[in-house]
Amino acid sequence: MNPFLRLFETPWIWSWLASFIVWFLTIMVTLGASTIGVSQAALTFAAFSVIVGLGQMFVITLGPGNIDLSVPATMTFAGTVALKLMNVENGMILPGLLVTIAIGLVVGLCNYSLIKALRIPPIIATLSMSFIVQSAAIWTNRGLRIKPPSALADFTTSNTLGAPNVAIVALLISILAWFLLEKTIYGRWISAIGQSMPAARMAGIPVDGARLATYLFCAVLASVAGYLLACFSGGAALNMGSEYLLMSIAVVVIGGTAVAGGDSNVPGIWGASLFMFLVVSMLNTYGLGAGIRLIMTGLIIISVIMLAGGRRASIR
Amino acid sequence: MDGIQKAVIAVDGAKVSFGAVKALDGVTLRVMPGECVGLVGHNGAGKSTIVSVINGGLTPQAGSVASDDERLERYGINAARARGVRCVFQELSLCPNLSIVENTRIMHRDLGGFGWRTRAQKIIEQSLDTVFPGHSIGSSRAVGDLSIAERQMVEIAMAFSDAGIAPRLVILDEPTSSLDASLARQMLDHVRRFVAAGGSVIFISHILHEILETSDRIIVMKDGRVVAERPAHGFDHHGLVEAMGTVAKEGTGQRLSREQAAAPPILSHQAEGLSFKAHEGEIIGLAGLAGHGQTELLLALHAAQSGNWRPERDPLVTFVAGDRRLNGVFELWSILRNFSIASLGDLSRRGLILAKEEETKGADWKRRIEIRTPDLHNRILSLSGGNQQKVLFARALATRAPIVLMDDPMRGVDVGTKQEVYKIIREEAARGRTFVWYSTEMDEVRLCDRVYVFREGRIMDELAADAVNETNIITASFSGVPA
Amino acid sequence: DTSAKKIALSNNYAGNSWRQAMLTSWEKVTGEAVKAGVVAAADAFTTAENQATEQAAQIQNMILQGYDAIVLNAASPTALNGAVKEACDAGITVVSFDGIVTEPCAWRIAVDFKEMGRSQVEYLSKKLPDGGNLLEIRGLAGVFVDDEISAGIHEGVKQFPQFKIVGSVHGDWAQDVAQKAVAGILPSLPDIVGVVTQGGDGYGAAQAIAATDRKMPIIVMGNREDELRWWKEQKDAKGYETMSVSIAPGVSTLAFWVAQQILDGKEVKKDLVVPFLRIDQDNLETNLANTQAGGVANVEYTQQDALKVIESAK
Amino acid sequence: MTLRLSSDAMRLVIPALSLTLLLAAVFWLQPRAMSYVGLNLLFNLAVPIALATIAQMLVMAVNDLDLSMGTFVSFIACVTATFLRDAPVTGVLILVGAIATYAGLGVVIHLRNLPSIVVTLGMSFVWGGLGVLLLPAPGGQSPDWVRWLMTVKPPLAPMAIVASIIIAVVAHLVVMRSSLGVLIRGIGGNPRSVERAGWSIVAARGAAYGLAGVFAVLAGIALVGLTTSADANIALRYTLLSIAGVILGGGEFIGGRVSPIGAVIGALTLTLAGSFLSFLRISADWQIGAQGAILIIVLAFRLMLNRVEKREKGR
Ligand SMILES: Nc1ncnc2c1ncn2[C@@H]1O[C@H](COP(=O)(O)OP(=O)(O)OP(=O)(O)O)[C@@H](O)[C@H]1O
Ligand SMILES: Nc1ncnc2c1ncn2[C@@H]1O[C@H](COP(=O)(O)OP(=O)(O)OP(=O)(O)O)[C@@H](O)[C@H]1O
Ligand SMILES: O[C@@H]1[C@@H](O)[C@H](O)OC[C@H]1O
Ligand SMILES: [Mg+2]
Ligand SMILES: [Mg+2]
Repeated sequence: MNPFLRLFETPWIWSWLASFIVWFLTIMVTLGASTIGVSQAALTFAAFSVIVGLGQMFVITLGPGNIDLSVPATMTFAGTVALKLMNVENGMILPGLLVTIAIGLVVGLCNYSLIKALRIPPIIATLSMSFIVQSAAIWTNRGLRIKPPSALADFTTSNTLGAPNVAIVALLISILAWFLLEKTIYGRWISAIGQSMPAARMAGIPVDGARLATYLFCAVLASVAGYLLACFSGGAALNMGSEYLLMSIAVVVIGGTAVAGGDSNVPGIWGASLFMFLVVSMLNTYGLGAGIRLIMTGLIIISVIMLAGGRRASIR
Repeated sequence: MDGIQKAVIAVDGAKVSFGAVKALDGVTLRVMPGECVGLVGHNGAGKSTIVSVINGGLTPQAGSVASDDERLERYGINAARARGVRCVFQELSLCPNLSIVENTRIMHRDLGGFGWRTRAQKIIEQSLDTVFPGHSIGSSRAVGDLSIAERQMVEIAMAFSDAGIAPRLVILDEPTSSLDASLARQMLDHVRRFVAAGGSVIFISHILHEILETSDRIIVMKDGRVVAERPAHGFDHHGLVEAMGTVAKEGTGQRLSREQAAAPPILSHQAEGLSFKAHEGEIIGLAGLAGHGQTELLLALHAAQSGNWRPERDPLVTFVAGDRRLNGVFELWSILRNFSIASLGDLSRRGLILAKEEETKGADWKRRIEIRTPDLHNRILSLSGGNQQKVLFARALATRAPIVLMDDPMRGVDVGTKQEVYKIIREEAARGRTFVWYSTEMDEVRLCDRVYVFREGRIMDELAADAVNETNIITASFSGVPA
Repeated sequence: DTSAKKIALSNNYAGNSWRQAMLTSWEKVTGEAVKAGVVAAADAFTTAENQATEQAAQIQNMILQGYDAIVLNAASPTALNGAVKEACDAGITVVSFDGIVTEPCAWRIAVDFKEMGRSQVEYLSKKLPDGGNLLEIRGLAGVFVDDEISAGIHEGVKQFPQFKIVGSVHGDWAQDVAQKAVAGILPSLPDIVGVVTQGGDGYGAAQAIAATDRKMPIIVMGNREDELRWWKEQKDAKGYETMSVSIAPGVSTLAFWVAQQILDGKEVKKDLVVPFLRIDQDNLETNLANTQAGGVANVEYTQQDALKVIESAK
Repeated sequence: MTLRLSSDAMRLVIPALSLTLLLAAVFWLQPRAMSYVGLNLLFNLAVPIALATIAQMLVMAVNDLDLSMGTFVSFIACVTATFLRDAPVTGVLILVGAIATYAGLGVVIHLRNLPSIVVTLGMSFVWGGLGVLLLPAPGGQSPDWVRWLMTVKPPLAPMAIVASIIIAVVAHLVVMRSSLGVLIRGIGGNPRSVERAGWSIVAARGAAYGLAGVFAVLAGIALVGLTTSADANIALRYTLLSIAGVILGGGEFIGGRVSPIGAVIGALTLTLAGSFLSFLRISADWQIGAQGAILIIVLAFRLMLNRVEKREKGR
């Protein structure tokens, strides 16, 4: 088959195609004058969805029923605690980041402990956990918005060679994720677990270890996203993660990752994240009201999946 | 048409290809009322495919299907069922979440209406009682709660059951693979009764003596074609194997008994009944009636030796699954990935997979046990059942684990392949590998150095060396008196 | 005498700084009142998911718990009417504030959200007599407050036709959501002279605009400390001028006193109006100094204040 | 036959026991709840949740998941509070259309082999948008007959209890006893075998979704009867609640293992758990967290009973 046609067999192409079309329609409103602005904004905001989406993707790869609903609460908790700890001092940036990661690890550990100890579906375990984490966030700082250290605020809001710094960070994390999935034993393990847990166990895979690592990874990515988002938007808020519940799931599935597990897809996350931002921007730009905007968003998501779906990508 | 009788089903020149694979290359086959047709062939010969054509699940790209001399243009599942064609598929195909009665409802479309439960119950219980007299399967139990043998019994009974349209042609695709000898006997007896009453049966099995003694006529398939077709008495075991084109090196039978017991055991387990021990280089058989605790012992041995939290650097045990859908294959993956998953530790450095070494090792094993595929990057599901099973074998043997646990792994593997695998097992054992082998086939049990016989979850007896023979095993599995 | 009476606060949402300030004020003021023996208890309850159905269940539980009055910040002005009616039927006094309910048996302490929106455009018309293009940031779609403020803004634009709304996005009263929405639409917008908002979204808008090379328009703020501080920085640096308006979170304490007065047998009109809290260029510093870091500009009420509000409504 | 409970019955015992225990705890904390009025107050909001849970259960029975349940019920609530009251004919047509859309979704999901999670995620935006278009701000009013139905005071047991029993019985008959129910669960268990028996899986999947649509529509109508008005966000939490209810009630995500009676009990349990918490008077900061904790406790209880059951079975 010719390489161009083969491109259309890849599961991620549809999300990219969709976001390109939406991007094009958006910039055409100003006949291209807004190209750079729109592109930079899209990259910036897609970056956060990419980071949480990657974590969610690893979890979804673990197979049916695996989903982490504690992502928003974890983002909020990590953001609020880190900003409170750093207290606007540049010297505290690193300790802040370390605490952020520690929070991710703790939440991930709690999530998996619940799943394992209570043998409950992850969707319920992480939902329960998210309530507790959200309470912890309220308890630690009662919704006060503390500013980020100036160096961090500058870093997260500026560009390097025209590319937003947060997008560069997201890209680096994506490369790491791709590498983990495609090149390491761990990647094979989680894909195997996602296809059949009993078979994975009988093949000698340390199933619990791999699943725990995955929930840890997801929670750490969520907390890092919370840390970056809090710095980027000038302070942490108690509701700052709420958008990212549906978002983290949507970018994974629109990006072409198999919802039934076992088959994940890093480039698709980028396509889907850009798409999710651009479609709202486009509809805003065309001045459509909230109702119409929601309906269009939904229909576009369904159209993308209709185009991309139906053919199960054969993976090697 | 030469006789007075009309063929129940006549397939003429059926051709089916899946991409480049010619699964059927012009197969002509007819089944007359009152006969049992045995269908044999190596793995991937096209047996299951012709079954799909006959039961209407697959429309051949060329050729025709006729029934009672009437050429059927729009032949499909419902047309087949209406003509009394029933099928027991190679893989289990009931709904595990439903009760036996509810499964009966699903299988018989026109059973509906008020009070269907009572009717369905009567139908299936009657059939179970007829095919497997003395069975103890309650029809309100969920299929998922049944043992694998019980499920197969229910499927067979389901195919022979009558809910308005009487079964005329029952296709049995490896129906005895999970049944022990006595249950298989009951089924074969029923097949004879059914045929004697004018019914027709297509019987597919890799257990050749079953075919030889049960069929009236035997059809041998090879690479999508019928290569021989004769009355059953025209074949003997050897002739059949020759016709299939597999060079069956007759097993050397019993191994020379060696001085293993002197060495310290490398694996031991206190199960109920006698305690289990394994020594280096031994082939240990787990025998007894199907589903009496053999698989459980294997799972327990595996669980005790493998870590769920951290990867084992030098795993002591590896496992060959029997129920490959459940705990064998990874369906989304290629053959190569399915093969290498258990030995990734050796195929990687610091967690990074060495792709070249993976390919080399895969190619090596493909050659060694002859996995029939043009390319190891094809999906595992493109292989026939038997070839999938070979991949699982290769997976386990390619590890460094000194102990191989095998859960009735030869289900659906053809005779030629079996002989090859037996040879490999013997070689590996000679090199010091230990095999713990659960098998439902007596021929395989006889290959073992030592055999534990199970009954009702306990080890009842231990047989060694010359004592490993059919009489002793059967005596132990039924009498249940520990030695 | 209300010393044996028990009052409950039913709150639908605690996820932003405004709500947290509201709860803090409640705790502070009612805590003292309980200590002083004015009432027997004043417990606060918040639902987890900001949903009318959940809050209706909460109110029903309060009925079972035997509270004498329920002070209510409602998730929906109408969807709780069933539960509120049940409470009234059980003899319980219901006082709603901020998020008010329409059930006639309940009292309402309302802010004129429409006027809050309209006054923003009026302010802009004074600063920018020539008018120009405006960007509107709305709250959470489908919520009463959002609709009211937005309606007020559009009324204002009708009144001052030199202004034109060229873009409208939903910022959900959250800085980060507002920032994202504004950043997405901004590249496609013509020049804008002003941003009309609902509170909790001004700082996000400022950040999104600052990331481009546009001239900073007049962004109406919403009394959040981060908004006020940003305004102060801009004011000191280049004399930036704007105003800020929102409802004071301390109205919860007014509602508490009103409920207490009703329990005490006082005649109180069903509809009370409180002024919104507005901050201007000249009183920015004082307000900023009185606002907790990361909090919201606030006014708390005493029993006396409440009596004054009740009297003036007669 | 020994006196061993079937796995279906066992699936029920555990949720029923959790509910009983929780109810005992609530009565102990708040004796006032132990009355006709008290029970109604405790459980009336569980009625729409129970209906939504049954709807979700039907989708889960065919191995799918409906992430649009909350927005769909909200949309139906908006229709009920507007059209169904002001223009009943149009209102009924819209509701029928909504059910048909659900059935259509099932068909499309099957034919194009789409992941239900994504399609329903997309639909959740669509229903949400339609809801916002219908009611940009909260409002509308419940039709009188609906209000009457939801506030009726039957003798002996309060409406909430009677309604829950009716829902459980009807759902049980449809899902567990009827041929259609067997077919739907069969698809969840092993679609291939159902297909090989000559059934049209597309039609059955469509029927499962359509039936889910019917129950979800009833949920929306019942909800408006209780709240008297609607808005586009009114039932968003039903998505997760309904999933949790199915699981609490002994259902599973895949394999067609569901229990309608269990699902209703699960919905009642979830509602009751909320009341239990508010009777405990937990500090405001931790009220949200306590909801998580109670879910965990109820599920831990389920596990404990499961263990006991396993041990029983083992011998
Ligand atoms: N759906 C399919 N797609 C691709 N190839 C197929 C498909 N079905 C069958 N084949 C191929 O057709 C050939 C015949 O397969 P078939 O299952 O009929 O063999 P079989 O005789 O039943 O073998 P076995 O004894 O292993 O069951 C095989 O080579 C197989 O790879
Ligand atoms: N999805 C698929 N893609 C490609 N080939 C397939 C697929 N499914 C089945 N086949 C082919 O169909 C054939 C039949 O497979 P089946 O599982 O019935 O095995 P079988 O032929 O009975 O094998 P065995 O006797 O070895 O168990 C196989 O040879 C396989 O190559
Ligand atoms: O209740 C509302 C609060 O949540 C929002 O943030 O600001 C406006 C208030 O009316
Ligand atoms: Mg076959
Ligand atoms: Mg086979």
